[in-house]
Amino acid sequence: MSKGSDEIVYGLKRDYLEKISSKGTRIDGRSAIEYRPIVITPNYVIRAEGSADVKLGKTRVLVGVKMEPGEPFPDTPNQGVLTTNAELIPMASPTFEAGPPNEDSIELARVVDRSIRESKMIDLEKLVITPGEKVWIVYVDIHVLDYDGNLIDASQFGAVAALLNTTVPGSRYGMEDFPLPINHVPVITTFAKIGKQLFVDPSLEEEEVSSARLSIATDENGNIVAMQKGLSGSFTQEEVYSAIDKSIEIGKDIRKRLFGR
Amino acid sequence: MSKGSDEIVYGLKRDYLEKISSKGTRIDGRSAIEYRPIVITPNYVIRAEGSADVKLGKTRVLVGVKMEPGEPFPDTPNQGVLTTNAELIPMASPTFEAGPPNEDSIELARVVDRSIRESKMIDLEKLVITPGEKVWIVYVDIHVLDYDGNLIDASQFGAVAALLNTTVPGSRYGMEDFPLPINHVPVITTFAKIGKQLFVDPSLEEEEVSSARLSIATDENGNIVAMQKGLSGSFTQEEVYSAIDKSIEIGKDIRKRLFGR
Amino acid sequence: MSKGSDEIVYGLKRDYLEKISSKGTRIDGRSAIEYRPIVITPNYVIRAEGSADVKLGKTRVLVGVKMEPGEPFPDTPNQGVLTTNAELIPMASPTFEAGPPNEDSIELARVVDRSIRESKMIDLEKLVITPGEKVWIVYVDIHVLDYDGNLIDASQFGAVAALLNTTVPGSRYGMEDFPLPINHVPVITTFAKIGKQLFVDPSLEEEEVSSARLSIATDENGNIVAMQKGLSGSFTQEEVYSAIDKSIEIGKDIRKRLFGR
Amino acid sequence: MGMQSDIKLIDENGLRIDGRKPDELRPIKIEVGVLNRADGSAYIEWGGNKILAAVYGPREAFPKHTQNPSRAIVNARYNMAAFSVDERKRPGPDRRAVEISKVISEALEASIFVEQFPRTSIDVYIEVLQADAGTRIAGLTAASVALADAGIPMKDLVVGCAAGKVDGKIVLDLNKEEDNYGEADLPLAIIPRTQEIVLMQMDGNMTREEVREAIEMAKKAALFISNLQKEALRAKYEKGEIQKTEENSNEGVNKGE
Amino acid sequence: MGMQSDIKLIDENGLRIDGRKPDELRPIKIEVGVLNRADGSAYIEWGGNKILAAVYGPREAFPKHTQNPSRAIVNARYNMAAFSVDERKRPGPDRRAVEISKVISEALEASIFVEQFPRTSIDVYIEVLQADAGTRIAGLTAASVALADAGIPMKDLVVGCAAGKVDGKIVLDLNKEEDNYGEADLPLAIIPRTQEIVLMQMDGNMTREEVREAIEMAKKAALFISNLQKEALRAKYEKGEIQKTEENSNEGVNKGE
Amino acid sequence: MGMQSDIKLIDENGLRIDGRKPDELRPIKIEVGVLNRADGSAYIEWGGNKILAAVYGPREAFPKHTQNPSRAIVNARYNMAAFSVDERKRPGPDRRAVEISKVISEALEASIFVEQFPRTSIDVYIEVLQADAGTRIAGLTAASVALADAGIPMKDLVVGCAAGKVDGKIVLDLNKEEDNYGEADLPLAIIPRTQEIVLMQMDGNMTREEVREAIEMAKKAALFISNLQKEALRAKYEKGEIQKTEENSNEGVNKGE
Repeated sequence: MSKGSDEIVYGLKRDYLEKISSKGTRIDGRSAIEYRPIVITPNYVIRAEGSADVKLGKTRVLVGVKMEPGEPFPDTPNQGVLTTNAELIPMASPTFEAGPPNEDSIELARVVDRSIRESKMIDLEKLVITPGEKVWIVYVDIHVLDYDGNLIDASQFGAVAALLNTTVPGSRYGMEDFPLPINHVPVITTFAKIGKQLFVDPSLEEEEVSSARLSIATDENGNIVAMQKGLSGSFTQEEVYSAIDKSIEIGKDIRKRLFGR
Repeated sequence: MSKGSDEIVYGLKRDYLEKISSKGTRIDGRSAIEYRPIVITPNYVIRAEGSADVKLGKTRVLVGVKMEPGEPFPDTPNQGVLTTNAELIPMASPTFEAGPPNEDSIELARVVDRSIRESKMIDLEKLVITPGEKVWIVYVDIHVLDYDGNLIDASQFGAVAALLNTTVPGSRYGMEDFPLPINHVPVITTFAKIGKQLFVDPSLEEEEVSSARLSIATDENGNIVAMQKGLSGSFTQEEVYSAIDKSIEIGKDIRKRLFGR
Repeated sequence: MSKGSDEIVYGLKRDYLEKISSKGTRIDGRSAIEYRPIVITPNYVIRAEGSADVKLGKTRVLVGVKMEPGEPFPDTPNQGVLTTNAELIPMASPTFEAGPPNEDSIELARVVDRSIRESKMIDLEKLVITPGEKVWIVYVDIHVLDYDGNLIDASQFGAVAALLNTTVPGSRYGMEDFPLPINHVPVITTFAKIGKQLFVDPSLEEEEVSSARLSIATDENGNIVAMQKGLSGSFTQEEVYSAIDKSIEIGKDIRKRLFGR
Repeated sequence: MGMQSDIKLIDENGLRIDGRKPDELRPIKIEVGVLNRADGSAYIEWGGNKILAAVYGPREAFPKHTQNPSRAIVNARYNMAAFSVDERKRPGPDRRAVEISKVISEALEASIFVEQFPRTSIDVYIEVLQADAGTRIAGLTAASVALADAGIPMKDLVVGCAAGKVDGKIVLDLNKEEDNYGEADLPLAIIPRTQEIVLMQMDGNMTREEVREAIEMAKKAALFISNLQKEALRAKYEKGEIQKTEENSNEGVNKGE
Repeated sequence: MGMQSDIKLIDENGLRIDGRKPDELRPIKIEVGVLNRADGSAYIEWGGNKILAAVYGPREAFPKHTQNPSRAIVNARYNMAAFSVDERKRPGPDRRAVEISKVISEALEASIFVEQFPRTSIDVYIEVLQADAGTRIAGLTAASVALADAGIPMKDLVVGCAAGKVDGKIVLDLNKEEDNYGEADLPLAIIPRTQEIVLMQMDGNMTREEVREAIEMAKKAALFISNLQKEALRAKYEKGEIQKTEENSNEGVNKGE
Repeated sequence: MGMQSDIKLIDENGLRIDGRKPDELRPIKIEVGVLNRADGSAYIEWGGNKILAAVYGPREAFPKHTQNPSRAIVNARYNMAAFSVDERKRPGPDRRAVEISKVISEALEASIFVEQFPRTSIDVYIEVLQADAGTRIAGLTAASVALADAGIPMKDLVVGCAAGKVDGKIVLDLNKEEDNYGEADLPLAIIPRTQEIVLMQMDGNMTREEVREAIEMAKKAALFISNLQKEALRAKYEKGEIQKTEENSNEGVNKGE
């Protein structure tokens, strides 16, 4: 979104960042595969069935999980329903506008959703109340509070942390409470391409000069469960393979460090 | 909404109105607590279950009540449902635009709604058809036809007059017709602040130069059931107390004069 | 929609077309009551219950019919439901915009719908599954692909062709498949007025200079089942009578030629 | 058109369900200048219809890209109040209202000298407060009067009427039952001076002879209603002159300057 | 207000359901400058409420036709996160949120020197992350601090509190149960320096004496909360000075240029 | 991905449910210049998919604030006709369509010399008339041809193919059953000249070796399809030359001037 900024300053910044990145250096001193500090506060919102406040550097995302009984999809009568939504509220950035989800927030929600869905993180079959009629709907709401880059990873970590802390509120509906049944723990790692280099966890100023983005979700078996390439630049095959290998390693580390799994 | 008008003319007008108002004088010769002529025609729309055409000076509002069976709210299974809507249609003013309700029409509807709801005007418990399943929905629709100031009072008077004349159309659904059960008769009185003076029932040109607005709904016991301060000006505590006292008196008079109660 | 085009070129074009039309001549050499070549490909979309691809000169419209069980209207509990929708997608013309239906697409859909509904083309009473509860909904979707004038006739021919080829997909819901029951075959003929002359099947450049439009739907008995005058010009009574007479003749020819009826 | 019923809409004496003869109009009353804020306005009662029309403009068209450099655009907006019909109508335009707004806009534009007001819009608001059958024509007829009240230059006042087919007979100005259970409805509007047709729609089923008969009947009635329009305008200006005089004399007294 | 229940909201000792005395506030905590992108921000915990406020501006108002040539426009947007309440709230503004946004905008504008910034907008975003009762006043109180943090010139920091009636008694700062089952609620906001009232709403049922008592009680509490606002701003600037120094010294080390 | 079923998707001979070998494409047919109004257009049949693509532009971007002073913006709009799928799709973009439109826009932009057309938009419309699996890649492949037909300068024609995992095996170009009941899908698009990847998504579950195998397989197929694109363009220009001559000779005969 360089449009609004001064084109000349932007050009100088890009030149500078491309120059240092060609040596593998980042403006904040991190290594190419180093995340900014991550601080997760689970159960931040006690009214939610599960929640997590995520600070990833200066990016901040709050994810809440609500659960309500509802109808299953006709083609999966014996499964609960997962629905993921992201709000890029104007509080978080001067470039975000109020209004219904746009392509950015929809992509964000769908990429996070796929990592959860395709890894089969939640055991949806244990969320049936009356087969074919009534199941638990799992609402994952991503509320972006402060945007300093890499919303995908921050949101996905938040969603995972919130789901891991979610209690199904059965008692509210005359049943019993129970912890949300979890099978797997997916982790997304996002790479930005600046010049010819790939860097994980891009900050906003890195995003602004990057040509392409690659997000890879892995599970605890080191399998790939979702990928999403973004922006109008391109990747070579080798870059993709290298990013995949790194994402498996980084995923393991993040999974252990943040989620103890 | 002075923006569109000529700033200089507006300034002169404001100076003039503030000058005369400092002496307690109004441009149309009314006293500070005097309403413009009020003409209410009940049952204006025979297709509605109740209706009233209200002329308040040159302001004109038509309020219609429709009633349909529907579901109660989960937390009030043994009560009918009241829902109030206001349309500031572009017919009524060059500044009104077609489209979904905006903040002005929403505030108008909600203030009128609160006066009815909080005074417990309608005996909602008598509007149950099948407890927990089916109740009467009372739709109060405010249709503003000509805007010359003080829409809140004109709309509220219209809503009250329409509800007092409403017949629940039971026969249309195989039950019996009966008059809408009424417990109380709330009346709203709105004050505008010009300079340091408060005037009831502001006309449009008074509204245009007023800094703040205060609407007070009272019931026949002289109790306060709703208040709403509007605009970006302020009131002193004494002004508020004085307005409350006046609203109780004026409310009594209006209630008797318009509704015979 | 001449607004966007060069006003002078437009004026010259109109003068030229009005001049030749005063002699009954058309820019593409057709007679006043001659359609452009019509090519209909039925069952173009096999996923639809019925469909037809219509080429009318350079205009192209694809119509698909989908059928799903649903609720009848309360006032016609023993009839299926017909619902017609038109999408003027931006692919078809530089003047079409993405978004919800506008007045042009709504008029198009409603005129086509009326020709089908008022001619009683579909035997809606044979589309009841459970009386008062469940009936077949017939969705006619008009997808305009290339706009070179006379969308009404192209769309109506497409709708008729698609419905004539529609199979009710009973087997998908545990019933039996059967052909959509057809009683009548309505045909719309549209006239454009240029200067003082009427021409059938106007091309886009004819539409651009025409002052008024008249669409007449007739059935196989030579009766009139729907009419719609369009644009801000006018017709004399004699012009209308003449158009009606021609539409009956042309309707017969089209009905035979395109639908074999 | 054409919901089935056993209702007999025309009796043995050839009279209709509301007692009218086949070519008889419902009562019509027109008032001019009934609103204060609008540049022009009119109110019509036509049978059970109660309809207001208001005109704003010519005023600068907004947003800018809608402006036409060579003429005014005419935007009519037909709207039904939520309580105007038996079953509450959700506020906001439905598909029917959008289509009616379009054909009314076009019919009004046919009579307005739009070339005199480039880049402007002439906005016409029609509010159906109580609906019987025939609201589009009644609204259009009132709108045309409101345009005159607003001083918009026109060739003539557009005016309309509907005719249709009920129990096999061509009748004028269908009421609600006739509209619901009849066999055809044909709303028509003309420019009286030239008798040109500027609005015509039809749905139902009629032979070509019946259509001709219906058009003739509706046109004849429209010409009659045209006189009601003009009388209403005359009445307004006569009353207006008197009122203006009164207001002037009041001004000194009440405004207390 | 006034859902029926058998819950006793005030006990025999005059204490409320959460143990507070009638004129006792819930715990309040305010932090300043909690967000990075916004021009100013504040966070408030008030009882069970967790609310963020952020300010952008003054910046050019967009779209252009919203600009006021003589002053800034103040747009507050009150929004509840989907998960902030017991039953999930569908994202996007409902009618309640629209009304609250309006009264907050007006209250904030009362204190801002809007004439200094013609053609601009001052955009205030209030996000309710967890809702207890009293979110509008808590949000407004935080928003005012965020405006100060953004350096917007104001007469004073707008501040508010609610009072109401519960079990027949006037009490301060209703909690969720009191809001649901009590008899009246009166949210109030003032400009402390002049004690002028800039926001006031009320629903329920009170005598005029009770209304006066409630206004007095809420005003007194607002003046107390005003000090919390100012302390929070002071703490930020003191901490800010320290942090800035640290950051400067870090810069050379980390950026590795 | 991954609805459960007992369907055997690969038989004992290693053949797929539609008889294809693991690395075999479905039949593909591309036509160029199939629409009259668009600046460029193409039609693709790919298995059971029937998809049209049209291009308008470069044209002045509207509304103005979307203009980029240094380059064209590329807006692809992927849309499914209501009748293109088994269960009728409500008209208008759903969330899936919005995401697909975004990744297609980005992939096309990667190849377009956008700097040559500042302040403009290049609008690409993809209409799925009949949907089998793989519509996004088929639509993108057609869109790229339509861009060429519109004369938009590009590095090369973007082209794509999907590969995935079915019954434990990596296979090319999943059909509908394989997409519904298979284990992974990986749509991929490249710029053939440089073999750079401009679109890649994946969902399901694959080891890193399987992902590599899928990418290799999809890339290889894309290079093959790239030739079909170019042949189609060639055919158009050859046919175009002939038709143009014919049209010219017809003109004198039919237009009767």
